[in-house]
Amino acid sequence: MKPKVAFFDFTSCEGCQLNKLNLENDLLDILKHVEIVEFREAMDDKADAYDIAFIEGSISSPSCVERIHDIRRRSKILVALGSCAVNGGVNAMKNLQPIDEVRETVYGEDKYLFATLPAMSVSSIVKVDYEVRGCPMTQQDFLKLLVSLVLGKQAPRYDSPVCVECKLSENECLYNRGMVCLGPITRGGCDAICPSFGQFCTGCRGLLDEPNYIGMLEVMTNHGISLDEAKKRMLLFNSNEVQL
Amino acid sequence: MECYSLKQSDVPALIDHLGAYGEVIAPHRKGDVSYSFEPVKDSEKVVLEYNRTLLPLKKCFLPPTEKLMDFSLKDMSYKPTEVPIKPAVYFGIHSYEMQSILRLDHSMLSGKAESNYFNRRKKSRFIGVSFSPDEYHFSESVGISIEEMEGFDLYLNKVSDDYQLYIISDKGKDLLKGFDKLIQAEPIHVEGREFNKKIRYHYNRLPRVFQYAYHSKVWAEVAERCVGCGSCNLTCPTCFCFDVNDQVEVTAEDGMRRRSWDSCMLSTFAEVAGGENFREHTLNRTRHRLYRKFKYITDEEGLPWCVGCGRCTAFCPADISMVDIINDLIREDEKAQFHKTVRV
Amino acid sequence: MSQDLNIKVHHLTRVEGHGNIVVNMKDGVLEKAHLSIVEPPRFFEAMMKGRSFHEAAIITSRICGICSLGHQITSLVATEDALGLEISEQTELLRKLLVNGATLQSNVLHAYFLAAPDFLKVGSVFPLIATHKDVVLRALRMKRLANDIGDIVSGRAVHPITPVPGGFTRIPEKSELVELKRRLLEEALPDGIATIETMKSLAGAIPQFERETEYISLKHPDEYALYQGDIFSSDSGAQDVHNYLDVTNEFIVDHSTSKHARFNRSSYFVGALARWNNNHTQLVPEALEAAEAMGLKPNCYNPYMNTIAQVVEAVHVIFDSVRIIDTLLEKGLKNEKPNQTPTRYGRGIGSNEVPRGILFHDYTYDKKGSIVEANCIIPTGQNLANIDDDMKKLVPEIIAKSKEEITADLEMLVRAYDPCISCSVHMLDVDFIE
Amino acid sequence: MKRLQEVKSNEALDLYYPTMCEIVDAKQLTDLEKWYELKLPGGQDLGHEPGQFVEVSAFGIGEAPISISSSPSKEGSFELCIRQVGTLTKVLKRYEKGDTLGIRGPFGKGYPIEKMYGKDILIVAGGIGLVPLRSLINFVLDNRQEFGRLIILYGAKNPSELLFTDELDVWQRRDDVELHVTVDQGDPSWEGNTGVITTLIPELDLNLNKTIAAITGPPIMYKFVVMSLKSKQLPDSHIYLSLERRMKCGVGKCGHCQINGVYCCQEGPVFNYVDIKPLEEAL
Ligand SMILES: Cc1cc2nc3c(=O)[nH]c(=O)nc-3n(C[C@H](O)[C@H](O)[C@H](O)COP(=O)(O)OP(=O)(O)OC[C@H]3O[C@@H](n4cnc5c(N)ncnc54)[C@H](O)[C@@H]3O)c2cc1C
Ligand code: SF4
Ligand code: SF4
Ligand code: SF4
Repeated sequence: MKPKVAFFDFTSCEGCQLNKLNLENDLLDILKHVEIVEFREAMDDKADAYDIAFIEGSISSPSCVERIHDIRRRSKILVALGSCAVNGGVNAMKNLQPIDEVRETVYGEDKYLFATLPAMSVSSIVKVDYEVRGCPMTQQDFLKLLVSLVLGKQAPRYDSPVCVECKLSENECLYNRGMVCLGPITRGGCDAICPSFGQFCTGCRGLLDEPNYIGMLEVMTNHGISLDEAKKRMLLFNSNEVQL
Repeated sequence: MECYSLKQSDVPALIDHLGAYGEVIAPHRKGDVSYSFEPVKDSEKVVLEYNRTLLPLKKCFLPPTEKLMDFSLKDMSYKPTEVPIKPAVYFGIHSYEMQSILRLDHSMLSGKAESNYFNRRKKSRFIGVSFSPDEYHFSESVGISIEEMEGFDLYLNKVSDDYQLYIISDKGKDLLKGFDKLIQAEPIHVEGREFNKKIRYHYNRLPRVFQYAYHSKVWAEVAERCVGCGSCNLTCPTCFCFDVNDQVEVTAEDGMRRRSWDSCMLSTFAEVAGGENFREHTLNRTRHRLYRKFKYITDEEGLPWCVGCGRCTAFCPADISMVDIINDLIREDEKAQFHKTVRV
Repeated sequence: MSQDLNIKVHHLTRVEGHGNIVVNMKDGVLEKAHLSIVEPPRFFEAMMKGRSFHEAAIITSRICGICSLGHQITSLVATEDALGLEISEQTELLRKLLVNGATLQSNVLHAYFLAAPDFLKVGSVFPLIATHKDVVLRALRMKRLANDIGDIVSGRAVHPITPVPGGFTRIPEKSELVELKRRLLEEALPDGIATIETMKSLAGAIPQFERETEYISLKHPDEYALYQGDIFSSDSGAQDVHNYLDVTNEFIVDHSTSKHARFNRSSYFVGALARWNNNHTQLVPEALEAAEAMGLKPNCYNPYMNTIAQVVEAVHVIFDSVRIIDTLLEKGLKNEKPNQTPTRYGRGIGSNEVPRGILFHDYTYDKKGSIVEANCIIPTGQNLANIDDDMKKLVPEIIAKSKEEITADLEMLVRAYDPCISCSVHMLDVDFIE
Repeated sequence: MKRLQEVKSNEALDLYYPTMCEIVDAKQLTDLEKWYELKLPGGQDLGHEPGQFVEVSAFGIGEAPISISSSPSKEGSFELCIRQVGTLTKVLKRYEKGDTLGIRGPFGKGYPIEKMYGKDILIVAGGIGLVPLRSLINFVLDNRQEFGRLIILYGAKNPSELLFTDELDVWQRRDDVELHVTVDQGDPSWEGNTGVITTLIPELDLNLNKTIAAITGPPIMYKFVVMSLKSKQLPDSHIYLSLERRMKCGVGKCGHCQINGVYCCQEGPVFNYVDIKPLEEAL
């Protein structure tokens, strides 16, 4: 029996969903191993129970909370896909400001009309079995996890910084180019794609288990940005994670 | 030693000539301010005046990632990756880089010799080139001069605008057969290539410093600034630790086993099942890194396992300097000695 | 047919984001017919406050993964306008190539994966793998190539990496562009032609429904406008993009978490069909032929034909991309660094045609290069009022059909607009009627 | 320093290729541990010493160092016992009789059998530490007259985690084996000792000159056991320990198993206590 797989989206940009539809070369191979029973963005069908549920997006409203509990109850394995689901991602930036202020910026006088929750990771509400990190999640990571699950293998947690893959690709370090990069404290696994394309790492895959915040801030400020700006950069994708 | 003069403008011709022996690998520009060793496609593009490449020459013999085998999950069989023995010329190599290869030879060939490394190394020829030390080079402090020729087959010494070419081995001589742009010359000593960065002690004295440095507070100071990115190990020419991983294709039928460079500066490096981590803190890891360079292997082989290329310092985002750490340890050691003497 | 009708499609499938269709008819009188957007709000404007110009496009690209390139490029244009950053001709050409790639990918995705199942009356593209394997494979191939344009030129098709204020962090290699061109000509072109055939065969399934409305898009003097131009309304002509607020006039409705827009009438249309109606004369001849073959004529008032207009554009961008690559190669690729030295600080507007229609980004920067105020107006938001108006006209016309058929027609109508709901809820949250 | 020129072509080895071995028997011992009997192609002997290990590999999953649990005196096959803790080991749970596993090795240095002949052997096994020690125990039992007393201290967290219970029964009944079993926490049916393994040591009556101790267990056990033995005045040089480290190659290249300057897979995993005492990272 092929495992029944479902995809669900919460508060997100749906880029991770699209990235799955963008697996053009592998899509047909994937369908040999799994049966997709729910994928709102691509199909009408719905099912009752799932072997593997992939969750995209942050939890940011009371109805999201209900829905994720429901999905968890009906799923054997639950996987958080992409930084919104894994740690709140960019959505969590709104948590940094007092919620009233956020609402005022957007709604002006009508701010009290609307209910909203902080943007939370899936794991802060229900148990998450596996994570696929990144904004967007990378297709290779997704496939790797899927194949692991098909093989019954427990995918180990990756805890090496982006710099590792950056070095293995023999990139010129952006710090040597006078740029500021979050690679040293960001959990790798993306093949350092941003530095490889000349752009700084924004920290989209979340931070290492034990990042050296102070050391990192010192590095960043030594390379020409203000402490304030350095903190903001760190928070971009990791507002829920950074402990300063 | 035979010595010839070679015009700067004839260097590309020499490179082309060497191509007859095998693939030529030489320094090229890479990025805005960096260099890397690349196979030569156009000999005009080779850069002989460079400070250091991003990755060391090691990458040619112990590649950053390397496929060890293909396997099939259908019948649990595998096919080893063949590493052919291919002739190759490594051109424009600095003395410390050559020394690092000799050390790597020891690491990969002593005990049980590894065939993958051996095959890649078997038919390699090395052509050295002199360099002007920048603010990071300190190879003199670890006993390697600019003109150290051990390991090279030929050596190019930059003399004003042109080069002097030394024939160091018979293999080197063979490489030059049929190359007619050389003129017999007298060796000239080149003045003024000074190292700016120096370890305060002769390297012979360092193992003793390290003997008492295990509990130094210098490690904690370094650990405070170190962001643990692993760049120092991953660019080091004498580091050789690796990790092995299996990758399975989407078909879930075939896959491959790969190894890739690892770094003892990474938090999971010494973790075992059950979560016990034998080097849990950055402090333990930094210390291990330096002990690997100046104590553990050094005690056995009598040589520092650091060649002073300066990569770990130049490529450290936190500007942590190998030489500064050692000089701090020395200073601390001196202080301890002083106190001991005073007390007596 | 009864005089009472109650339709509620909860979490409409095969669109990006969450939306519900609500139709309510009592005693033959239509009480409600609208698309309500129920996606939770995301507060992008608030998040942008205080962020540096280096980060603006990184953040706004996350408004929507489907339109990430469109948001990113539009954001860059707004930032450059605000900070007075000049960009090179090469940068502009590379951006246009990227916009073409994104248009191709999005239009192909919509036509084959989201709309085609409607024409064939199946629930998703997956059953089509068994029945129409070659068609699915072709769609995948076209999408792959479109995405490869993004991967090669911008590092990654979803949330592109290299486009930054003032230029690119990496310029593609000549060989990469040569290869792209080869694939455009040898793969995309035949596939594009085959797509026209497929769509022709499905055209019978397109409902005959017309409602003339106001069509708004960009217009460029020299080319079919996708990257920059003036705002053009089929009712009132051209406007500078800096006056965009006079055009969009956003307003709040009680049934949607997204704002609606109107200009000269109660609603207007943006997207491929608007671009076709306003700018079709600037399409390449091959695209015009394709339009004719599929029965798309100038000044088409059938919103269902938006899907066909998208296919016509797909053909256009294949040819236009080849032209851009030729120009780039002819001029020789230069290893330019992005120009990131501001010459002024203040307000800037960016506007581009993204697959779903005209998009505006509006930023104000302080002297440190940080954002003080931001506003984004998204195509789907602009289309919502028009969709509601369409429904109001459509429901009485098809009231004789069964409830299931009516629901199907309505779903298909909404999908024809290719709505991107993730985008449209970038800011507003209103309670809606369940 | 070893030079390239000193290495002959036939000395350069394919170090990383496993030999495929058939599982001829397998049995789940406890919830977590599974026992396997494997056969090399053609029924060759593995040729190991007690205390040595092999690298076990399952394609697609990875490799892990695993001690050989059977005695070298057993011919035609060898045995492993594996606790399911991570990526590879959890998948191995599904491997059954008839499946194949890749094996490299044997690697490392085992117990110094030469030095043990004629001596009293004190085995201290904590949890899964019994796995490598079982090889030594069975070797001693197979050559019983060559050795003095055989004292086995074995501790587990609770009775359900005790390994090789059949063999424990046999050992218990033999009068040439002194077996003491303890569990950290008993259950209602448990009649034996409770308490950590070190509680068994003070009561031992050892002939200090003649006793050699072999200890294997979880990392934290070593310090306490060594302390107890030392307080009994057992000389350091009579104590052998087997240390666990992460290992990726087993042949002294990958660097993961280094304990200060010492490669655990080369000099160990069995060490004389004297040799590791000065190593700060050892215990
Ligand atoms: C010489 C020697 C002999 C041995 N003999 C035996 C034996 O006979 N029997 C036996 O059962 N074992 C034995 N071991 C231990 C065995 O090698 C390990 O249990 C095995 O390597 C685990 O491999 P794995 O792939 O299952 O675990 P892995 O998944 O590789 O786990 C290894 C490491 O990763 C960490 N890790 C795993 N998952 C996570 C996660 N989600 N988050 C964070 N960290 C994680 C673990 O904590 C551990 O540190 C021996 C070890 C050595 C060195
Ligand atoms: S560019 Fe960034 S990721 Fe790469 S080495 Fe430098 S700091 Fe690390
Ligand atoms: S380099 Fe950084 S920002 Fe880029 S994908 Fe990797 S983790 Fe994300
Ligand atoms: S330790 Fe640093 S200076 Fe020494 S060889 Fe390694 S990278 Fe070069």
